[in-house]
Amino acid sequence: MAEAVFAQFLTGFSIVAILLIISLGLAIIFGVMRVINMAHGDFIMIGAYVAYVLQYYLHLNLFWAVPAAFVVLGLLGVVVEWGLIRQLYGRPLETLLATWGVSIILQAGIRLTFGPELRYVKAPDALSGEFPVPGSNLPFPYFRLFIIVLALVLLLMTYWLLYRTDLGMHVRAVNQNRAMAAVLGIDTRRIDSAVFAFGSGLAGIAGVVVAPIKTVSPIMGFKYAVDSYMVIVLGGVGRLAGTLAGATVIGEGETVLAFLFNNVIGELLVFTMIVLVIRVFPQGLFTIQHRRTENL
Amino acid sequence: MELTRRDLLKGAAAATAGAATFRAPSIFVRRLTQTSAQDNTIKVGILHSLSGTIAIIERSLHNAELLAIEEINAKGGVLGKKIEAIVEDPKSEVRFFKEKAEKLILRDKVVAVLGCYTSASRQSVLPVFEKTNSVLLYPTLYEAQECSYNCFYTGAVPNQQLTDFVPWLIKNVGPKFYLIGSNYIYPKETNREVKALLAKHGGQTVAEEYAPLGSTEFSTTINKIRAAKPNVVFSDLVGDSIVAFYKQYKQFGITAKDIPIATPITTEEEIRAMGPENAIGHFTSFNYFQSVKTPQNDRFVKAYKAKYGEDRVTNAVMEAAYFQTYFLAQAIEKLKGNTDPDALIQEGLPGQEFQAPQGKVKIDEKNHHTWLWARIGRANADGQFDILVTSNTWIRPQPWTKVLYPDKDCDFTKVPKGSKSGTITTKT
Amino acid sequence: MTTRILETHGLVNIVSGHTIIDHLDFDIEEGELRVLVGPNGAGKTTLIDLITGRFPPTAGQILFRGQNIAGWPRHRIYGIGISRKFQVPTVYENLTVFENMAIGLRGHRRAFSSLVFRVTSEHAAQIERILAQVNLLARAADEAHTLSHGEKQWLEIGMVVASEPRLMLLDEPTTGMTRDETNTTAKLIKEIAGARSVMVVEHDMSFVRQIANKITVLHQGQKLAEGSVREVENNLKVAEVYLGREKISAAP
Amino acid sequence: MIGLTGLSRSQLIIALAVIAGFFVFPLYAGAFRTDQLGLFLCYVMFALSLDLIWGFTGILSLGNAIYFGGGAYFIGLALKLQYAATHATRYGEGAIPDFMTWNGLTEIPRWMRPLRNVWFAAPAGVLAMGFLAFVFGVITFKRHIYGVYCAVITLAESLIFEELIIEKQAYTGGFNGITDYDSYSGSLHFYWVILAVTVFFFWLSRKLTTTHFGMVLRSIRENELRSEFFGFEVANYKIFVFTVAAMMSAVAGGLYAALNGIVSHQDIGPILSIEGVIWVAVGGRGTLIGSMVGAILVKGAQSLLSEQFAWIWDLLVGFMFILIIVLMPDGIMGALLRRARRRRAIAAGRMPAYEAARIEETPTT
Repeated sequence: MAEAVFAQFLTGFSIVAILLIISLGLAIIFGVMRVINMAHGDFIMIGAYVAYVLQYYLHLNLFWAVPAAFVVLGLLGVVVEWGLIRQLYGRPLETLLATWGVSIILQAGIRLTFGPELRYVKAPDALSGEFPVPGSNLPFPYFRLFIIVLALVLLLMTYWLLYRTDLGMHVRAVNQNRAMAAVLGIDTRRIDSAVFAFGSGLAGIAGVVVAPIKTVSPIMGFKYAVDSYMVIVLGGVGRLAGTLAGATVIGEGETVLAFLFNNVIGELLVFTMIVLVIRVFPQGLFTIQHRRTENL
Repeated sequence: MELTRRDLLKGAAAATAGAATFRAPSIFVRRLTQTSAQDNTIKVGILHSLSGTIAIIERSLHNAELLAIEEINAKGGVLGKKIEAIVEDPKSEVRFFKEKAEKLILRDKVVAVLGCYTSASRQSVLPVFEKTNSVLLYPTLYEAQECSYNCFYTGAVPNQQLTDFVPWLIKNVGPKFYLIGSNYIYPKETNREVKALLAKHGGQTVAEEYAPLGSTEFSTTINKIRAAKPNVVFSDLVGDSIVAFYKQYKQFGITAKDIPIATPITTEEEIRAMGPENAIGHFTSFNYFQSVKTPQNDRFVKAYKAKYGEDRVTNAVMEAAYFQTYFLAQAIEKLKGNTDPDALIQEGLPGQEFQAPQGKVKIDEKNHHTWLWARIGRANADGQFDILVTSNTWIRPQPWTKVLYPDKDCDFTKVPKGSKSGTITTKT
Repeated sequence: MTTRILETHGLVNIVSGHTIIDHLDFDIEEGELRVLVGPNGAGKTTLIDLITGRFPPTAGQILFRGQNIAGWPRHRIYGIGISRKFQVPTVYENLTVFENMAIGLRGHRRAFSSLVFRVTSEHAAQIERILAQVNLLARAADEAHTLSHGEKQWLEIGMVVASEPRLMLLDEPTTGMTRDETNTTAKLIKEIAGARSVMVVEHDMSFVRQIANKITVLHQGQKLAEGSVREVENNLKVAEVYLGREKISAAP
Repeated sequence: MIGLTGLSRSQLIIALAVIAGFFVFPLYAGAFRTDQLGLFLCYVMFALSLDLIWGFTGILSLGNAIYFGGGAYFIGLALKLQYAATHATRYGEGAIPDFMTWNGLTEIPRWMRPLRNVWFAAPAGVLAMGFLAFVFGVITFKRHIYGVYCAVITLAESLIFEELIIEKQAYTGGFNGITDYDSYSGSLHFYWVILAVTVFFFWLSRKLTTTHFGMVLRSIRENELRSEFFGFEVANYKIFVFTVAAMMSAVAGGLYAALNGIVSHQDIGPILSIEGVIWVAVGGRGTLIGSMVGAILVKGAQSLLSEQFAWIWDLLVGFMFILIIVLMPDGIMGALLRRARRRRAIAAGRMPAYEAARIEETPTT
């Protein structure tokens, strides 16, 4: 039993890592631009299909798909930002609806191209096995370890970009006070484009890494989208720590509850918990205390 | 003004009279029926989701039915008439299934509908077929315990998949079963029967667990399985969940040598989606596998690949979709082109036989279900099944399996003329 | 002897460890027109926020006619007669000017009473009177987003007037206005002030001189000085605070 | 009559003509299209309720299908219990619904028995949904949860209910839902009942939104904070309108269930809510008429396109939707009404205090 609990704890980490990877892109986009990208899940789906295409047609290892998906989705992000989000500037709810339209189109497009069937994406051979967890004889998949490491790397990279570079400073300036940033000569539109592209690219990477452990199909995105909304809303926006906290609470919560009861009850309780937590902390677990602007 | 209102009331009264008798064909139906009758084709509705969550498997049924229609038409059709397929996409949502079924029946006047995959979709359309007295052919294995006058079930019912499978597993693998399924009626019903069979043959249920439909995270479940140390994991997961479960099972280091997964639902299609290396050694019980050695199957597989691509695989559900199309064509032929639903239901379809890829199959004369073969397969490295056991003969379908309901069956031969109920018999 | 309409005792507001209002004792008398000045970050707007219940104070009392209203919900504070204008003019952009005014009208605040409330001709007359006062009568039918910045300021002042408060808190009513508009606003505020107590937060010293009898200078959440315009302008501490920022008497 | 509706003479004539059109439609359209239109009218009512809370008050709820589906489940269960009591089903057992038999129940649970009477179930369902919305409204709006947080909370609530419905299959039919009961499909009378209720709801919504109350709602949408400092207890307004809208949705759902003959978890989940928001956005939010037009247009287009272009119809729907959002920010009716209103304003020189049909741009949530 103790061993099982320990194993559970470990797998919990991998689920947290998956949640972190799938919600990081959304968190950045929402945090800076206040845009809810309803197509986020479908961006993840496209990322998974990038992996599929590289593997199936070009016989390339999954590792290649990570940068490829980042680039492909980054470009797609630029196109969507330029063609749609920018047209709807200052109308956040329309943006939400328009990206829902993007979601419909992406799903239909992929379905028409590859068919509605499930697709197979394989983990790289180097990561396909499992290793005994030190101190016990429980096996743990290398691939999940890879996901945990990758999640940390992406988190640190994003942190570094946002807090240690000039670009990041500009992004944060835009986030704090868009008008002021514009006055100071920051090209806020370029920043928006860059942020949206970066967030979309991260969604692409998420798609690549979930593909070998989950399923790949045109409709795979919705669940990830819902999960990532929950993460960022629970964690609060504007801080990476919030996203991490949200992912941890949901991931470990779901794992522990599923172990104690079952998967169905686990999911129900986690959703209920989210509703209750947001009730107590309407702005999420972590928020920067902005001086609230006059207009809501 | 006065005139208009009177007209309106008159129209309303007429319409009301029509509406009152709608259960029998109403004026609407009659008016619409008149428009199409002397076509040179036989219209058949194809009602499978082409988009949405269920499309991942349901599209293959659609493909198989279109293939069969193409073959029939290539051989000259039915009594010289071509079969015309009218395709609708119900988008994996029950409300669209019902809407599209109504559309096919009422507007397109199809002779019969080939369609549905999930029980939810079948149950949503059955009342439509019963009310309009139309014919549905349903190709999926399902939890049974159902008999509809207007529906013919060409997929397997539990007794055709489980009765031999469970004792065989107990004998050859071990008695301790861990049951895992998706959270809905089919897995729950199937597991009830599995448990009854386990009890009967000296097996044992160590745990029974359900995952939300569409769930793709099974690490917790796998940890639980490891802790429970069963001999067999009996899975009735469906759809995406199958693929995610097998993949993660392997990734967490459990192989078929340690604890094999046994299932009545995982087909070649899912194995293709998970990669053969994740399925090696796991068991499936089905009526049909792509690897079945019959001349009919060779032809079927070749034709399917030629039409839809070399990398395609065939599976049991689409095989049923394929031969049920032939059942329908043969029934119309038998009735000399009469497409009256009552004739089809009472004379055309019952007893119809066909040399299917899996072997010779037959619609039962009484209960609208289909005599099928039982096989146990073990997945191999090519994503195909090595067939370990084949039943000696075709197996009679029991809508109410004898293990749980020794006295129940249904019989449509005893229906009094004009009545559609009272077909379920309980022998005492 | 005059009575005090508003007093604060030991008022403290701390946000994320920063003390915005620091043990402030402050009062306004019945019928008075008071101007509040101070550099950015002095706590002027925060003081209004605390009085109107936007945030609860960390400590201290806010007495309105002797009753402690600290921590009351916003609608109750409005209910006893305190109404405010925001720093950035805050009107309902997609409602017409007339409709904006109608929202401001006193009474019918509860959901059920607003279901049966109708704007009568008396109300309309009242609205038109106030609109005439704020120079917006001609624009009554236009949507508020078509107004200029200054006109929005007037509209919001008009809405606050329509709500018939005992104490009016006007946060920077002249920003974004031309010199002429500012003068008109000064006249308008003096007109309004006759009947009720008004507190105005303002930077523009020429405007302040036009309207003020008594000025309070806030600095770092504390009262730095209080008195007539002249007294304040000659206060050494005040000059020190403003040194290098903006000279309090350097208005054109 | 004119005084009762608050419509101008020409508007009234148009309205009556539209109603008359809907009234006689089934005489010429056939059973399938009539049933379809009946269902569309249920969606129209759902869209109206969404317009009240989103279009007028600015609350974006992605969980309003809870109340639609909830109403549908009450009626579906009632009709199913009735049907089961009198019909031997194709599943063999009589007296209790098939899904109960499957799940090992041998009799209808005591607490569910009152539902056998549909005249009890219908008001009970509407009141229950009203109560539920009231509770959710209190816990959401009293805490000043707005905008995207509100959207995600309601989304979570919706997912919880969908999951519960699937999980408690002994009482709800689970994933398969409730089917196979006597529906009113094909009944002209019932179609007219639906039409009458739709007209009533439209009238009710107009009453709500053209009074001072409606203007306060719009002020809340425009700037919630400003309204609070004008003494409005914004949360109460939101709770009130949220509850009323939920009850309207519940009625719509009940009629839907009675007409459609199926109730499923998909009627309660978030997809229907999002679809509803789309109808309102396409038609033009905050206009009432727009939400109705939007529902019929989108559903109609979906239905017709999927018949014509089974394979690519959703691609078309997606593109159309984006085009409308980008090119017509006020939605179709919003754009039309805005133009008409401009003309009238210019002609009249002056506008009445309360516009007949309001056009909105940017709710601030």
